[in-house]
Amino acid sequence: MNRWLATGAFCIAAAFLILGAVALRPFGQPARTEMDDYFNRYSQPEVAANNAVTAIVFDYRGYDTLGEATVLFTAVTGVALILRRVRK
Amino acid sequence: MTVVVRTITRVLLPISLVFGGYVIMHGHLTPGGGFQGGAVAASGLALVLVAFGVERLAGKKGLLSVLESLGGVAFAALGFLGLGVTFFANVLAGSGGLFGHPVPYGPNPGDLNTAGTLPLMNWAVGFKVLAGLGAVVLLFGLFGGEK
Amino acid sequence: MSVHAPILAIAVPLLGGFAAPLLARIHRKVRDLWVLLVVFFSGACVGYVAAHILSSGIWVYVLGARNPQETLAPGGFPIRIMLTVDAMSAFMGLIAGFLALVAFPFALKYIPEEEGKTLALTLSLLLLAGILGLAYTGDLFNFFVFLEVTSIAACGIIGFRTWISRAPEAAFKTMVLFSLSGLFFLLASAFLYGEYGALNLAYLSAQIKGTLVDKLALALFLAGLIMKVAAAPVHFWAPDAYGEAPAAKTLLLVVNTQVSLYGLWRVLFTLYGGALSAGVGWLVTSLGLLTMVVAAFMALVQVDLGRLVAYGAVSQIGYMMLGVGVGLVTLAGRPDYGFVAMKGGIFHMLNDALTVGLLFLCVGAVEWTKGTRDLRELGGLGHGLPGVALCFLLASLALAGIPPLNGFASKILIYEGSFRLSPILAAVAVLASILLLAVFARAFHGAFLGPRAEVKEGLPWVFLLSMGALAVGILVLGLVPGFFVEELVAPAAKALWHGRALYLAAVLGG
Amino acid sequence: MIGNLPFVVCMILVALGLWTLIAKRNLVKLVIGMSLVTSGVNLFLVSLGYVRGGIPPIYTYAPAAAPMVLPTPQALTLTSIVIGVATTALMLAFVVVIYRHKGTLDVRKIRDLRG
Repeated sequence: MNRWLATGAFCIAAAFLILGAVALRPFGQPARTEMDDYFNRYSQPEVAANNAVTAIVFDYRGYDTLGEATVLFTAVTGVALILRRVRK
Repeated sequence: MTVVVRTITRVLLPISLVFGGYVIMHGHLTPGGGFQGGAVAASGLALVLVAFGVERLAGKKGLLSVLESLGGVAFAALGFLGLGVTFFANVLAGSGGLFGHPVPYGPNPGDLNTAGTLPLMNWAVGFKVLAGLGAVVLLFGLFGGEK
Repeated sequence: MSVHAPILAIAVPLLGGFAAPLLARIHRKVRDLWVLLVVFFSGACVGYVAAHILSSGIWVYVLGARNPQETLAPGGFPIRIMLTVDAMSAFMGLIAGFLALVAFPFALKYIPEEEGKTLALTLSLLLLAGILGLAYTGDLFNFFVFLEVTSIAACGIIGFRTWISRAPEAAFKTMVLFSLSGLFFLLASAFLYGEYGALNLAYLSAQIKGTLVDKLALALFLAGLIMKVAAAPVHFWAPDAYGEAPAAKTLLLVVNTQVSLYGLWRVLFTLYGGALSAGVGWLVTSLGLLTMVVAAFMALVQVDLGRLVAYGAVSQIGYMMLGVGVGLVTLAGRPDYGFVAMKGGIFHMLNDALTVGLLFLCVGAVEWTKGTRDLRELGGLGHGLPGVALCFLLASLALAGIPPLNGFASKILIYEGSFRLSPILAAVAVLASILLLAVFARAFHGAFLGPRAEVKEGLPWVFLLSMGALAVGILVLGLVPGFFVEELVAPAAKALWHGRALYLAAVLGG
Repeated sequence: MIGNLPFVVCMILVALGLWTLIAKRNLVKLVIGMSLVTSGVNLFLVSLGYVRGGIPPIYTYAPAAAPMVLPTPQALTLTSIVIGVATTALMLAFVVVIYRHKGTLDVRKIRDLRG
């Protein structure tokens, strides 16, 4: 019973996802690119970086990267916590 | 592990570390950056772990943890550096000093001394990722070995 | 420095978390002092931000720009990540800040040094930073990143007692659901990015028209966030998680659920506020009803005090969803009773944080003295621990919604609003409350009444201080609710209910 | 439809991962399913940035006058990959500890908790 319920939910979810992929704008032709065009155009004058991706990662969206570094740090702390030796 | 693996590890370890350093150093000029370079260098550590056993690196756990914390603190501190303007503002870019050269617009050969705080952040993140991934692999290895 | 208050509230705990393992190498006292300093500083920033916003409106802070208020690039679109703090975010931040101030001193005494205190404190600081980051951010991808920070930190804390086999199991279960929720959120943001080429919440909100892709993204947002808030069909991780985590840290887990709920409101009201059908409101409302009823019935059969309180906590999520869900159903017409229900649901977030927090601290104190939480073994603790017993009684009554306490103040608003929409909603909510009263009467009787039991002497005074702070909060909110509803809750509810245009204007100008 | 084939493939990958989560009873396989979902989402994210005939958004020795692909999805994908690694590491740590306690990886045999 549970199994059939899960299978049904899965089929609906998969159908929705594929429907969404089909309904999205065509591959290789982004509809709206003003933000990305800005990054490609101004990463050299504003950040003085040849690599626009690095300019985004560390400057325009540097705060995200701080969060990402935090995630990695948290995970390592978590692994150290889970795999620590406790005398009990 | 056999002598073949050990010998090849001896050859590959410096190569992976140097290549990781290269990827980190040129993060603002070529594909790559702190995360990618750190992961490349950490693969060298994992290789050592496989070839020589966990015991060889067991004493380095504290060092890796300190290195990781330092990397994190350095990265956050570079963010705080921008507080005169806003958090995470790139105050060094185009300032003329350290990493402060301007670049011309359009394709160019690249100049290491550009991009302001980006190269510094790349290094901080690179060390952090190297230490973090190394510590994870080491912790898993140590946990299996203590039975 | 005060211009940077919102980011400092988030960045200082992050830095604190990075530095805590280093400082622990110098000396434990240095680490403890550092943790307290960081939490107090962050709490002060949160308070300052809230005071500023309540007096002068939405606070936008653009990260990395030449000027913190420069939201748009030439061309009229946002490019950088920005914090957009309105009254609702500030309210959420206040809850998190207050509970952190209570939980950290408690945790410093509660967690034994040899069990990995440094790691636990580090994770807690990062969890606090993640919660504040979620509350303040105005960017979808940034929201995802901080969602993952809270997920991973929370699961680390849940798996803290690795020597009990239940803890890693609970943590694994929670981790699967949390990661899935994060991935759904990311997928939804990716769809919106693919359609509109932007990630800023306000900018996207102005673009969303309700196309097929928008609706799919909404479904994914809903699925992801409902998993994270422990609503009914996917609530089963929460009792395990709350039950297995160390009691002092459970407070932060409760706030973590609430901030995910806040994320749900943010997505529904602000992001999709212009193109939302009443069906979504009915979905949230019915899930809320289901949650409160299922959790109350499950609480009835628990024998573990921690799990019992955990089910009580889950049922309270149902009340919040009911209150705000009524607001969502009536969003098109915006009648008065919808706003009353909204106020009730949002006020209940604060009340739930206080009451459930106090209950978990009591459970922690009981476990600290007796070493067990099994109701079949406990009993008669009221003689030895009168303070704890009093706090537990107070919090139980507040949770069940008994008149002079804070739970009643918010539940009456929820009943009033939902009754006007449909009497059945209010009836079910009252029924669940009565059930909860029975549950907690049994728990109080089982743990604290009966013949005098031996207790370990020397309950640290910090425990009683933390519990006292929450108890005073419960009493004050219960006796003079009017002041808080008008000054804190009403602006927060209004920010969701009417504030979408203001939110958009603060970022996009005009 | 056929133009959007890359998106559809990513979604199929996500669906396969979800199916693994539903159908499998082995903890490590659950982690693998999670990784599959992560990979699917990451691929979808990075494929959003493709522009027909585009070159990488890097100016060092770039060929002149070619369109560059969108850089933002690449930056987002980088972040999300690292998050995926972190999640996987933590989940595997839980699996290791559970195995030490129970001596099995079968979900049906380790259920102490019923919620």
